[in-house]
Amino acid sequence: MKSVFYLLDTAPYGSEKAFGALNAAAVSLAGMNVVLGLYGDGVYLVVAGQDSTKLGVPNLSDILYSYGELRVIVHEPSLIERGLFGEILVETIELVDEDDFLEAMENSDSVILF
Amino acid sequence: MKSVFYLLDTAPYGSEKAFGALNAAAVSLAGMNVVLGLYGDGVYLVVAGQDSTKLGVPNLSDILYSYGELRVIVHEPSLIERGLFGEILVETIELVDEDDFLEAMENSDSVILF
Amino acid sequence: MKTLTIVLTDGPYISEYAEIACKLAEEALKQYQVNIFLYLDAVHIPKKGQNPSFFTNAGELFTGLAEKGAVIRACARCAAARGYTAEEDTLKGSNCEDYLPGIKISSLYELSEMLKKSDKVISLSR
Amino acid sequence: MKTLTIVLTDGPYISEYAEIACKLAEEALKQYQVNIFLYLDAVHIPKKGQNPSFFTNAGELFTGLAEKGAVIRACARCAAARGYTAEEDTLKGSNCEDYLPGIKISSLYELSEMLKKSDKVISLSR
Amino acid sequence: MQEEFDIFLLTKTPFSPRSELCLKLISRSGNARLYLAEDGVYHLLSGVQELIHGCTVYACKEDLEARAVNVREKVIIPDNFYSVLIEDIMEHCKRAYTF
Amino acid sequence: MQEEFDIFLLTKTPFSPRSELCLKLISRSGNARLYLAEDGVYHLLSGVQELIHGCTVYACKEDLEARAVNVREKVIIPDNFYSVLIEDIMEHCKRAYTF
Repeated sequence: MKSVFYLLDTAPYGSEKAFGALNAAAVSLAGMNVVLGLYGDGVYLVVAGQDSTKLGVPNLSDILYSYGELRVIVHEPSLIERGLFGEILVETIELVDEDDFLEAMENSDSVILF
Repeated sequence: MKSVFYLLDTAPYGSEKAFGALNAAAVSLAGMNVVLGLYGDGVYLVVAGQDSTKLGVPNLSDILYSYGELRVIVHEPSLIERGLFGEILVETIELVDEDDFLEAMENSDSVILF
Repeated sequence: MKTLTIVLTDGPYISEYAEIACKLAEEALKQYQVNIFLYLDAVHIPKKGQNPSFFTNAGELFTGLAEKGAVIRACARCAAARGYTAEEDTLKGSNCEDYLPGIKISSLYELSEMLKKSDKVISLSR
Repeated sequence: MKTLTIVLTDGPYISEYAEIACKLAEEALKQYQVNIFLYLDAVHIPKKGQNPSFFTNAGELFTGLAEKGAVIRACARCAAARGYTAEEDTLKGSNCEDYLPGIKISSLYELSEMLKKSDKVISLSR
Repeated sequence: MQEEFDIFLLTKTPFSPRSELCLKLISRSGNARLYLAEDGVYHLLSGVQELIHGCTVYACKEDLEARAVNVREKVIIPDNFYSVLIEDIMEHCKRAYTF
Repeated sequence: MQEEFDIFLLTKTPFSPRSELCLKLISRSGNARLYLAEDGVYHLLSGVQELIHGCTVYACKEDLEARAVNVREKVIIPDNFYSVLIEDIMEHCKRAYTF
């Protein structure tokens, strides 16, 4: 298996899933092609300016930045539906349309869900 | 607190939640007015003829029947959306429209989610 | 004194509800009686020895609530299924050796008793 | 021999995925190498002493799979957060005294190693 | 007698079916207060304020900051969200709902 | 060379967003096989067969019986669902997806 697609469709912070997906994607970078695909509520992860200090949990946008070599693609229709199109987004991500998102899934040897 | 509304919006068998909601509703029958409201995927619970023997888990429609005094209301729009209108349903339940469903929630002292 | 009951169905970390329940209970305990019923996966919350490197220790939060007077009970069926056994003896306010002090395993009927005696109920569930 | 890896993220009983993973693994073990990685709440699956009155014992299913040759590993961070500690010694194929035989706590890097060596991956998650 | 409100604590994202149910109940209540915590604060990005005219909306500061939700208008952000919420639920509340 | 399929294992109800994603991928695949297990069998009540022409559909017998889903047509119900699925995934599969 040479490539893995991590699919995150859960919002950050409300659940450990986003943190779990980021960590799993990060450890897979050594030796595999890794894509983290954000879909549905998962797209909330890319809003810039997250500050989770007072919540006492890891800052997930900082983690995104610290793995700059991780390819993160964001399903643009999900982003638009959620009213995020006008928001400032984390810079290291890639907005893609539905076709490109599905194609990235198809081009990976495996898909892991969060 | 004299009344409690248990809201189940999760499908049976795929999760322990339906079993948990039924048990919680059953123990509450002594001394309180109890309504079990099935909404969204929760409405799958009332399809007649369930046989979970081979799955090795409790038969949830049998549990429904065995608490005949439990008031079970089913959100009809959810049922129709899921293609269940032509199916034979468990007899001890009550189909209600959206207004009646929301009113039953409003008439209870508390709502507990599953 | 008015009574608030909080019903939880999710385990720690995978959802934030254990922490939210704790924040609600902390505030409520200043003036009211607080009951917490742990159902389904929530019976994992009071497990001893939790060591989350990046999150707040949910077990410690709950044993702290019990110290402040919250009545915290876990469903016996859900607990047994998940490997938490109720003993006959109670030690440090708990009847389960895998549980932190002050939190007991009890029958599901306890939920019904808690609800009957409550003025308000908050249910948190994924 | 081809290898199948199954990735789980949910605990037992609240979802059916532990049982489905077991059915898949049972079939696959007849011909293939099977790895199972337990992540997030799935680290609860191998807990000792589970006694579900109405459901199949998930822990026993998994220790049975390990006996038949499945490699089952739990994420160390997720396990520690939930109160399962990895010991230095391995006893009966496990390095955690709360776990059933044959199932070990290991680093998340093990997931990556499992994936690299796999022909196919099945991920089950709520 | 003091005024009594229907209090709604919403912790789900806008696309959750439970959010929809919550908003239906709010629109039927003549006297609702909506408390947004956790993922519920994302409703402020979808313009929930337009949907529920006449309902006072509160949001939890720590949850807004963690999720980088910048609120501009019509939302009360208490210093201690849970303290305000508990007082409202216990003292000024006809019915309390959580979703 | 043997024919290779895209294999989809779907365990979510029709209203799950993951089901929608699964069906999108199936409709793009020229050569898909859909395995319905657990809550996935409810798709047979919503007429999934009409949506995905040309895709072979398998369903798990125990899950159909537990959920009282009576299938009439166009669905293969193997004696041993998981055995057929594993062989398909390991031997006749280009890509395997689970949703």
